[in-house]
Amino acid sequence: MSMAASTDTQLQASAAKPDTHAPPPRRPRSFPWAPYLLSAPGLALFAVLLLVPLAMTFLLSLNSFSFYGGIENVWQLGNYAEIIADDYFHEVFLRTFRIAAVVTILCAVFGAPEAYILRRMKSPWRGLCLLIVLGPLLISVVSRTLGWALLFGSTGLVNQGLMALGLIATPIEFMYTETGVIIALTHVLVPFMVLSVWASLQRLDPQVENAALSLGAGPLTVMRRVVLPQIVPGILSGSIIVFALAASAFATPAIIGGRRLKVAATLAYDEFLNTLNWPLGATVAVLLLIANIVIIVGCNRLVERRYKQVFE
Amino acid sequence: MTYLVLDQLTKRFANWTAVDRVSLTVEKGELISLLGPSGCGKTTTLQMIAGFLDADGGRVMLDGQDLLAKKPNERGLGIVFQSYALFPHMTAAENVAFGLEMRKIARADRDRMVADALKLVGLEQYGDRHPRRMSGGQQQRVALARALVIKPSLLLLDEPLSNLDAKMREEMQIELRRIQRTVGTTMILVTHDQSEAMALSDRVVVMNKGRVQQVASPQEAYDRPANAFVANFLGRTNLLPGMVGSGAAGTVITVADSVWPVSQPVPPGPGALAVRPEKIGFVDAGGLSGTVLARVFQGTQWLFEIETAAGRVMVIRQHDGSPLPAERERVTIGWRPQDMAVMPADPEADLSAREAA
Amino acid sequence: MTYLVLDQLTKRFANWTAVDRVSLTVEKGELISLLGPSGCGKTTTLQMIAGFLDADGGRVMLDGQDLLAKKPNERGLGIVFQSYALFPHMTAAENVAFGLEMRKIARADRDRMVADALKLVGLEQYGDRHPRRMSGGQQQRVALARALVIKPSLLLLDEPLSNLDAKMREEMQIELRRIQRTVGTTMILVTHDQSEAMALSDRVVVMNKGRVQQVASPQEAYDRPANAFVANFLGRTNLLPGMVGSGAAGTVITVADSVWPVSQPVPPGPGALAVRPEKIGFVDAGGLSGTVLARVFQGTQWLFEIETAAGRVMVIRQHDGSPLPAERERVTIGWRPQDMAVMPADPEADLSAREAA
Amino acid sequence: MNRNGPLALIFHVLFLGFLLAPILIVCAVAFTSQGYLSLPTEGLSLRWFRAIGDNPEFIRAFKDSLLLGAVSSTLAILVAVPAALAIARHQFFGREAIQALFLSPLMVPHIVLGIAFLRFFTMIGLGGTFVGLVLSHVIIILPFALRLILAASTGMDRAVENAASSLGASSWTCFRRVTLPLILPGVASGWVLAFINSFDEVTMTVFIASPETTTLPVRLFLYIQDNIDPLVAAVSAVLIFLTVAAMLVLDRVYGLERLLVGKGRD
Amino acid sequence: QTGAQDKTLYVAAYGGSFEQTMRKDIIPAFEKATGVKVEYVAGNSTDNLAKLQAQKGNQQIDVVILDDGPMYQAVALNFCADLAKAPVYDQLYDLAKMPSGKAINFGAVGTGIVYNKAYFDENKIPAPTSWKDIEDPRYKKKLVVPPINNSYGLHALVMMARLNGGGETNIEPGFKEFKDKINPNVLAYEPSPGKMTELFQSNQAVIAVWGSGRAKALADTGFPATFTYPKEGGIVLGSAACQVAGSKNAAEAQKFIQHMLGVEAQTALAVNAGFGPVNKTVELPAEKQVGIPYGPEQVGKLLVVDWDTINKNREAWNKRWTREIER
Ligand SMILES: Nc1ncnc2c1ncn2[C@@H]1O[C@H](COP(=O)(O)OP(=O)(O)OP(=O)(O)O)[C@@H](O)[C@H]1O
Ligand SMILES: Nc1ncnc2c1ncn2[C@@H]1O[C@H](COP(=O)(O)OP(=O)(O)OP(=O)(O)O)[C@@H](O)[C@H]1O
Ligand SMILES: [Mg+2]
Ligand SMILES: [Mg+2]
Repeated sequence: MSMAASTDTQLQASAAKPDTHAPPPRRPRSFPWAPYLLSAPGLALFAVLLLVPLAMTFLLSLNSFSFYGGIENVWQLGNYAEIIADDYFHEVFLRTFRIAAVVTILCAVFGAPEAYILRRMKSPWRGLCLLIVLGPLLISVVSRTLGWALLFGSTGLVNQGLMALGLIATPIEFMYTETGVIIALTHVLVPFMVLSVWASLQRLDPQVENAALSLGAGPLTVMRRVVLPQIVPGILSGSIIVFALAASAFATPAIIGGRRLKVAATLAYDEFLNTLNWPLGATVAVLLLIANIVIIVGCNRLVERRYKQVFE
Repeated sequence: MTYLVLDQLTKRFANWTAVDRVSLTVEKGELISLLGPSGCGKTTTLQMIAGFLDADGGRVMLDGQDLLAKKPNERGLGIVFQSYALFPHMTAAENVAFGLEMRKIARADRDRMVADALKLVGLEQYGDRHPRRMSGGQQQRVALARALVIKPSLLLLDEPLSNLDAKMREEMQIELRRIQRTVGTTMILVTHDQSEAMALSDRVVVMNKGRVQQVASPQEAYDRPANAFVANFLGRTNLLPGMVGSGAAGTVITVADSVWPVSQPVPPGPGALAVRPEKIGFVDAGGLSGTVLARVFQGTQWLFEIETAAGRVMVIRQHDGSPLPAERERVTIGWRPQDMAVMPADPEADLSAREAA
Repeated sequence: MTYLVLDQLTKRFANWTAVDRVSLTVEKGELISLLGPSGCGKTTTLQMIAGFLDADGGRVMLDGQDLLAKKPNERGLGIVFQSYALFPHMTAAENVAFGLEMRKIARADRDRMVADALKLVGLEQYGDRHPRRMSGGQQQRVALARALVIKPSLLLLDEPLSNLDAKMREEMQIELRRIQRTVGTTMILVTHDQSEAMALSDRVVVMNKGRVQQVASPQEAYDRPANAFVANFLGRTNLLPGMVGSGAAGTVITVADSVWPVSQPVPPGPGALAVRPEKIGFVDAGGLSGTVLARVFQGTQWLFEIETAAGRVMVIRQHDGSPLPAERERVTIGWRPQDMAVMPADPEADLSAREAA
Repeated sequence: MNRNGPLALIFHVLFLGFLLAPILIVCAVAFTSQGYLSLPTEGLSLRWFRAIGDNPEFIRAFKDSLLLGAVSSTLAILVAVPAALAIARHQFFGREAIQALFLSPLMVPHIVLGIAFLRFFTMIGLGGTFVGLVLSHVIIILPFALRLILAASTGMDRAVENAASSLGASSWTCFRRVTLPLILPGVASGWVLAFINSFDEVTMTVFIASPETTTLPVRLFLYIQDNIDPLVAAVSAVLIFLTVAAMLVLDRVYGLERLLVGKGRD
Repeated sequence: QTGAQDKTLYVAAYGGSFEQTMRKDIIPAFEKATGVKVEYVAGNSTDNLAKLQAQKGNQQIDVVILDDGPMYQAVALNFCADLAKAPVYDQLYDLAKMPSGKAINFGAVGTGIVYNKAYFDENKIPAPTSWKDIEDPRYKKKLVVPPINNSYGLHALVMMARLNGGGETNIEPGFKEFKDKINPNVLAYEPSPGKMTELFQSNQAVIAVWGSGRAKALADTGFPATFTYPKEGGIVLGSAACQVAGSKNAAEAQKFIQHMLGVEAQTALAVNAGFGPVNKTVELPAEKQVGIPYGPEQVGKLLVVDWDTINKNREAWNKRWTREIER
């Protein structure tokens, strides 16, 4: 045995010498099919059921419309030109993304800590509270906003209470204001943030937080420096959902904001249903989609690069 | 000067008592090792001191103050976790710097201290690598550097060197010892490596099933174990059955074909003779005879297993070039009477050991 | 019978070569240890054999077949991961049963085998505990049981015993050896514990910086290291500077106040004398004189540091009760000429060690 | 386990209060004895709950909604899980494009999708069918499922999966026995979100639903065409009650914690 | 007759109380008489018009019922087929007939003012009598007007133009009035009837421009809402039906429309849904007449608007409205 071993050593040493700098044979890498196969079902479904309708919508946006003639099969960019030239549309789009951005930030600021707090709760409470968080999603937007109106309307409980206490003289405007839309949207969308942060919190090793504590970090610092960076994927997912939903939300802005606070979705709705000017509505939708994708993919890429470590 | 006091510290998980009324007093600047079989509650004890687990009973006093009342981040301890618990999203250097940032050390000082700490653990070139891209031992060293760099007055080390090779391990041991001496850090070290515990610690605490078995200096615990559990746990011991009786020169114990004088007062009748393998030598005559069953090379020493009429006996001889018997050779083994201990036969040695705590 | 062949296996991470043209031949039923400093590429090598990392170059043949072409789950290997990699959502028993389920073992057999495996690692009472609720050592033992229970023909063990105490460790070593003998399992063991490697393995592979330094039987690697790196890595060595010259009885080397006969052909001039600490004894005269700087108790042995005119010398003596010098005592040390090696002075020993590979 | 400090608990209570306030108000309104929306000031009444029983089409629509939600969210999960795994752990050409495609339904106002689907389905003969309804819902809820599963599976410890395959598990078994249980909290919450969104969708469904299969929200939407009355609140209250009951049953049978938190964790 | 047995007629019309009436009182009789099965596709006017446009060339709907404004549009876009001649058409008021001859108004409501009587009494405000009363500053943020893509809103705009010296052909004064005088009072431009009721019920709105039918529905819940025709006159708003062009069941569709114009159907619609009958031969008991435009003299008092002019300008008005008034 030991003889064999020593000869082996010798062989090894002498064999290694000559080709010290010869590169080892490279192994050819086969094309990575796996990710494509994995996403194939989804891609097929989307290609047929989403891309075709979206393409139809895009083509629609190139058509023209007149009240008596209806949709005319001409191909032109007039609708785009109209939107780009008209500052009414600029205002609507700007408002849309302003609201979406503020809502996203609010949801992240309140939703992420809530998910973290939930995770640290004891067993029966945790499930219960998680359920409560899902609550807003369970009632239809109509009754939800009804609740808001009853609470925050000029004659609502909050305003009446505040006035009774003498804190305010006139009711605080909530209905038909941007603030109202933002609060109501935050209310509906924050569960998405909580759930998605929750999903990524599950992976965290509690000992890592302990390590930070032991190094003298206060609870807030632990959250900011240790927990937060690790749950970036969750916050990102939540933000993307919230932003996209807020930017394309229809019901809440329509009911709480009313017609004077138009956003892109209510604008498209109007064009589609009230004036039947589908080409213009489709143009609004296409522009909204493009703007959304640019913003979201941009942020996604930025965040994934910034937190590369966490995403591997 | 008493620095850290554990008083009847207890932890129960559901119906499982992981730590059972552990009491211990640690002097300032002392290095204490916690020793014990896997699952005996060492990590749990440290986690309670650090404040990550709530104690179910007992107190912890640090420097006269009740530690359990403080939040973990205010206890100011340094900890090396058994599972490392590195921040996965930070580089090695950022991991090490974290504690310093918390202490608001100026940027320049911090960078220097981080570089020093990484150098200390031999990772000066790995500062900007993330934990996921490091080997097990490298991660462990980052964890060590992270705890050392903040120069805590109390340092809890949970198997800090388990993934390091002997060379690195020894260097780290020397470093720990140096820090303990120069900075005056009090350290509690959990280790499964007895020679590490022996070499490093001022005192060792031997635990079993959540209870403290013995607290003593290494040599004392080794040479005068409080009970059979400690004797067995700290290095190997041969326990040979024999018969205690009275010979011409006083009390003697007869083990198979050999007779040994007994100096302790032991009642006559069945007894057991305990002798550590490294105290046994090969003699020409006047000892226990047997056959070499196996000889195993262990680096600096050889381990022999000898089949005798009193059972298998383990013998350790230094690998110092002196001639040693081969396998299947017939030999006679012997030891000096003062190196052996005689106790009455006790079939339930382990059980009694638990009760003794 | 050649079983496993690694041929020029290479792995690069970005610009870092973690494993550099490693070649190795393993016989069926052999137990091979991978030894080397932390971060030298041991884990990476195992991961490539197992198929979790794609090799950047080279081949792996198992039983004559190209292993790299197979999917990991078809390779039929058993692995103990350095980080355990237990399934967190399964109990210990479920973890162990997993591999058996994959092999479609009938329920009753499976339960029995799982119980046996858990018993083997001393966790028979912990079957229905989840990993999160287990101590580090317990988790490691579950990982070991999980790999052993499927009785793989090739077993890769990445520091499988690093978190176990000496007793448990020894039991596990004996178990591994037994399984290797009875089942005929071929094993590749990564360990940082040299005595473990020495005790268990048929051959050791010493690695450094991704390259193989020596492949040999433990004793051979220890006694006849291929280069200074191996000599240094496998246990401690004293390297004493001296002057080679010719004396009355042939070539001699003079180290401070002592003179030693040299049997190897060494050119006269500055040289170095290498001798392992455990080969050095305390003699009355005719050796190197010095003062005891420190003596450290290490369980079965004592470590001395002696200050001599030729530098510090480490000496290991067995803790066998024989009288040993105290600190600050003046002593003379000596060794047998056949236990020492003489080499020409080489200021860049470490560098040359790298080049030698 | 770390506990929450008092500040955290205050935050938590305020947060839940914020979420619950409008819901509680709505539930309270459901008990009014008045014929119109008002907080019950003079006496509670169950008349609006009885009114639900008088509207059998609500019950039918509720069943349709349940079926639609269950079928479409399950389909969405089946498609989303592999896609999420591909995106989470592979770097491949077109990854971002695929991700954007999967997310795009979130970004188009539902009215536009509704019209587009109606035109498309009419074209291919799926108009007014349940299949069409399911497919369109799968499309719009898939992003929710996908993003949540993505959040759960990025950064998952690969070593565990390696361990499984080393023990002989095929990719499928490895996924079923190891990966899936580990990302289960994400999958479960993804399903729940998808279900709720499908269950709640009205803007698009109005166009795709047929007289034979109409969902509850569409029914409600049509019901309130000329008059909102407390029936809407009563329906919401019943929905909330049913959800809580379903969750409790689920908790008993399977364990909510285990589903949303994962097995063997604390 | 055997052939008709398994025929299904798709009728698209409003949801809500109208649907109830249709399902209870009108459809069963038709089914019994003809043996045709009727499927009711509920949806509001705009949704149903959109469905017609989406399914153009492959229509699934046979009969569509829309407000008169959208119906003009549907006719203009060629979604409607010519009405077949039938004796029942001779019994109708003139205002029932739409110029194109492709659609027919089967019921009429009037646009006027709705107010919360309890609030007015409590605050001792006299009941509104004129269109101009909605400019009263006491209603600051308490007035609701539907937008002009809704018939009620359009009526209000036209009315304001007429009162200030303009009219359909000169809409400028109407916009000016809205911009300067009405806008400050407006809480919301709310098209949805449901939302409108909610605003009343939660006391956020106390006065609105609205239709008689809607007001009746609101009052029927017990809410103290009162409807009034201003002294300048209410405006008639018709609900129209037409046979969808390309329908596979054209004959049955025509029969259905004729059925809706019959005396029983007209009575049921009047009593249960508040639609003023267009069939002269319908006679309502006095107590059922409340809130319904009924009889030649009441119906005659209602004003009509010129849809042809309006539709020509509608796009421009809409644009102007969203940019000037609703901003
Ligand atoms: N993903 C990675 N990316 C870049 N470098 C890596 C990566 N993984 C490992 N390395 C580097 O490759 C080298 C070899 O790592 P490996 O884990 O094989 O070491 P090891 O011999 O197992 O060490 P240890 O005894 O500490 O476990 C190390 O220097 C490590 O930092
Ligand atoms: N969360 C828990 N729930 C239940 N039992 C637990 C939990 N954590 C630990 N235990 C049990 O408590 C005992 C003590 O665990 P501890 O981690 O303190 O052991 P240890 O001495 O550190 O062991 P090791 O040397 O293996 O790390 C073990 O038996 C373990 O199974
Ligand atoms: Mg431990
Ligand atoms: Mg390793």
